Amino acid sequence: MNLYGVVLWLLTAIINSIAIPIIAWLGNLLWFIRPVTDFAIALLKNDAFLNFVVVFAEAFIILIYIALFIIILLWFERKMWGRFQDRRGPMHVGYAGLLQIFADMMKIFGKEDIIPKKADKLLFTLCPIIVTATAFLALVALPMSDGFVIARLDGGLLFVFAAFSLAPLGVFIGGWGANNKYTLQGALRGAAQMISYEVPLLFSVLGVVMLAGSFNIMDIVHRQTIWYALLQPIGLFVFFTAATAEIERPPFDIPEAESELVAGWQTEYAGMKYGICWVAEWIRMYVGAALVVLLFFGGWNGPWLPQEIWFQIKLWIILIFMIWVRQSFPRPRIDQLLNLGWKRLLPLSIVNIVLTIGIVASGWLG
Amino acid sequence: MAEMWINMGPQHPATHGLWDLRIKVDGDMILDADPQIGYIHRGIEKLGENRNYTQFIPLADRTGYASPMTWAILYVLTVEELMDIKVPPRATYIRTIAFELQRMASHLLFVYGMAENVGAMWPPLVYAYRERELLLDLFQILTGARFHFNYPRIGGVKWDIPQTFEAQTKKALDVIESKLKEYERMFDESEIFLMRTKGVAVLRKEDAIRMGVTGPTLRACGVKEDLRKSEPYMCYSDFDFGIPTGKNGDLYDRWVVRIAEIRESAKIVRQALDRIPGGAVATKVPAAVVKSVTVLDGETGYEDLCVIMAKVPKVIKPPPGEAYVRVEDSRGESAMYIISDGTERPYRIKIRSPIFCTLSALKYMMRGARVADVPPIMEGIDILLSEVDR
Amino acid sequence: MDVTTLLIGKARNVIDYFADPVFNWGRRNSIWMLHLGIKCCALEWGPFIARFDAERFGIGPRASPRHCDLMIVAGPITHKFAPKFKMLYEQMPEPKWVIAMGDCAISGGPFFDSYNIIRGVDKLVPVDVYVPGCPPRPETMLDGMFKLQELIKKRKGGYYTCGP
Amino acid sequence: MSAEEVAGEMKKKFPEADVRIPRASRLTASVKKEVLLDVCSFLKDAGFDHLSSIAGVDRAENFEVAYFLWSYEKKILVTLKTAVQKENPRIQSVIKIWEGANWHEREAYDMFGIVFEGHPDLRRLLMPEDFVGHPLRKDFKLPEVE
Repeated sequence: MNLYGVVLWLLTAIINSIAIPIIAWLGNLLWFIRPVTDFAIALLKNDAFLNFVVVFAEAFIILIYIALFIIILLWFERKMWGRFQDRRGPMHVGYAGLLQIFADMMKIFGKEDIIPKKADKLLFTLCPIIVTATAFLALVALPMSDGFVIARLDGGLLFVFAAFSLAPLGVFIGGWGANNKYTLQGALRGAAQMISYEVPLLFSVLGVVMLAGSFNIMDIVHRQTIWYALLQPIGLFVFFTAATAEIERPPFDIPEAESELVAGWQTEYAGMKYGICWVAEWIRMYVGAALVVLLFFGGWNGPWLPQEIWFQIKLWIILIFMIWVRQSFPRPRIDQLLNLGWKRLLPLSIVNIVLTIGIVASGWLG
Repeated sequence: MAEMWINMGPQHPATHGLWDLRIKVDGDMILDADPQIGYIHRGIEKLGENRNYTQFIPLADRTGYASPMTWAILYVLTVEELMDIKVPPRATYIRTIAFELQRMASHLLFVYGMAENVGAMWPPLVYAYRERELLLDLFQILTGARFHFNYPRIGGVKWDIPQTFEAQTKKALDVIESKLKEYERMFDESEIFLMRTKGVAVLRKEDAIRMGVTGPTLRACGVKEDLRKSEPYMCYSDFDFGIPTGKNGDLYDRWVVRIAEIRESAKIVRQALDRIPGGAVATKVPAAVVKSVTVLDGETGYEDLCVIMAKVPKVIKPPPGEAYVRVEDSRGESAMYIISDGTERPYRIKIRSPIFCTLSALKYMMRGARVADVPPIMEGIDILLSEVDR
Repeated sequence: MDVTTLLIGKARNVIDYFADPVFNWGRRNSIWMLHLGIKCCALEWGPFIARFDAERFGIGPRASPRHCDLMIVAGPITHKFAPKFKMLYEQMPEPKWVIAMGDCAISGGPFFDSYNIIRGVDKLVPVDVYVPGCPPRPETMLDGMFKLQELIKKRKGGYYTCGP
Repeated sequence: MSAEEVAGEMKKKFPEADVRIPRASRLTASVKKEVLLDVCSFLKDAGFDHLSSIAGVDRAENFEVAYFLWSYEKKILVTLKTAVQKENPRIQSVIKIWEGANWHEREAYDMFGIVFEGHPDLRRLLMPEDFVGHPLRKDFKLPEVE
């Protein structure tokens, strides 16, 4: 049971009972556009074209969903910060501050766009584009339910990771291109962090992949009769930590560490460029949390409720946990962070792989 | 990566006030540090030479904004030593209470700064401010201002403590002491905080003494030195309190010492509130020449005003001489050196700021540190640029 | 005046008529202030953010001048700092506002006759709102923020001033 | 060792010094600037570890540099004063004895123009580099306020 079926039904209903009759009526009314309408009706009855329309509609829906998601997440996160800090958070813009993020957006749209005189203009402009584009790219292979997925890739997991790990490249060229010492430091830290956390991130997933026997996220979710969080606690821990570092969220927001590097690699970005970077961070947060849900918490599997609702429930629990973590820990130093990555998480993930090989080979799980 | 100089400041999120710490880095390692100060140099010492003795009290408040009360008290203590005035015991007790409350407020500010500079620990940051507000409310009851109180007077204090003050203070102290446990849970049990602070910015005892470091930073190195004990001023000899010291002289010890000092201060305030004697809160300042007090004829209430506003004449002329008085501020030994030439204005006021000396020891603390350590190190000495620049 | 300029002017007026309320609504409800703590008044930001919760109105501190809309000058500007202060102001993207907080920033305050103080920050940068007090209480500061919001509400043609 | 004993030893060693004890545990000494370094190293050896402050004073006929020393063991505060002529004021730096004197001397140089010989890095500390004049001198007048 999922909402995707409903959406699909709605779409076919719209095409069959509204679009086709209207086009046919138009063709009858105006004889000179008759060939065009005939062609359109033929297209709409063609399965291949319909598939294309469906994928396009899906992508559109997911885009809208992500936009809404970020808006609600930002509001929610701010409200939660407020509660953690014994205050109220946004209150006065819209009901309970719900429109706060719109106000921020409007303001950022209207800001002057500064490119520093001595910056490398191309790289400086490219950075927000790369960071945001890769974040959106990861969404392509990220399913929400049996139906809601734009591309059903066999190597979906690898695709997500590939897209996910491109962003620090953007960070690096942006930080270098801004011609500022703080951005350069931030960019170097970003690069170091990327290299050292990519490895444990991928290794920790290998256990899941071995259990499921597939790189396809849909398959992984389908084969989770028991949550992999229970079978792979080490993997979950390593993955969660490494993912937090990968998406540069506090406490691992070392590339943009506010108290020492001003705003890290984002220091020189003004106006819309800063806004885009900002949005990208939250999309990446979505991707990270969604991966945790999909790989370790059974994805959209659950009784009674539609799949999408289950997915959202689990996703928000993970997000709340991430916000909680953000508020609880100070920021480690870069060398300590790298030590943690190479000397703790990497061995742990390797141990996890060995254990999983043992379990799989012994055939306990059938 | 090649070596390069980074300017941390004058505008930088980690600075309290304005200054420019130029650090030479090789990648992430700090090779050299060259602090540039003076960005908020107001010339208080020169201004003091152009104000009369009473007018300088507000300026003394503004010397160090995290602990204005201690600076104002230090100033009046110096002038009193210059003029050899005996202050009534009740006034001394009130001063001591205010002094220690100020120390607590200042150390809570340190908690805030530590949370911010170790890395965006927002909740304790806001909590520290929340608790500091309790103390500011107390000051508001006592003096009428949140800070920059203009409360101590030469020869006493401005007015007596209000009736509700004692009960409210005790309540606030209870709250703060219970919250201190919360802070300790939040910080001391956080593995990352320990990682960030233990063994960082170690200052050896000998270096600290050689560079003139004082206060909690010195005590964290293991030197049991506190002016409240070793040269008791006001009425500190009446109270029973401990001097917390550290062992290693690292960042964590500075944190522990300061948290312990908040507890000790609370202890002192409680004792002082219990034992506070009665009597006047201000004495008549002797041998002063009242030059030009404008009294409007028939203006009612002027006499009352004179009683309330401690009995200080408008113009004070201390005898020629000099005085150097030191107190244990929340940041260390702060001192004032006032030379009088017998006129109504000080001939010279020299302010010894504790952070000024601690800052010059920075290069010993920065040795082997990383860029990310700079904000916690700065906060570890409880930096306050307003005091340094004067 | 030729017809084209006239038409462009008219078109701008029309766009402004619809765009101004929207942009000004956004600007006045999302004021990010520069983290520039100069002196005592900066200490009152803490209660301003913690106890009086400025985030209710979308006001929050940001570290980099490039991200900020508002510079709160919380103390005296010395001759040593003045050039860098101007640079900071220039680094902020348009539209930007300045609040002179406290007596020192307004006129020099208790240090008015000092040899190193610039008497009034309005000698260096344009100031929109003056918040008096030494230091102003956080409530006063909030009031100053509301005054600034009213000021932003009245802003005309704001959309074009920010363009390249 | 009490203040009297320190005073006695100082008198013995530096007969020209004007040593007085204004009150308990306070000691004031005026010395010639030629013997300043000797006096300082003597005091340092006597246990005065802590250089509290260095204050310049613009007296009518000459500059005065006052050193405030504190001993952690003896609990005595020593005020050591020495006079410097106004024309081309130069004095020996005590930075080799108390390293903490560094910034104090830079400040005195900044505020009074007293040159400390042997100071490794004598630059202006508080005022901008291009500032003309020395603010705390008495002949430096505050700007007129309209």
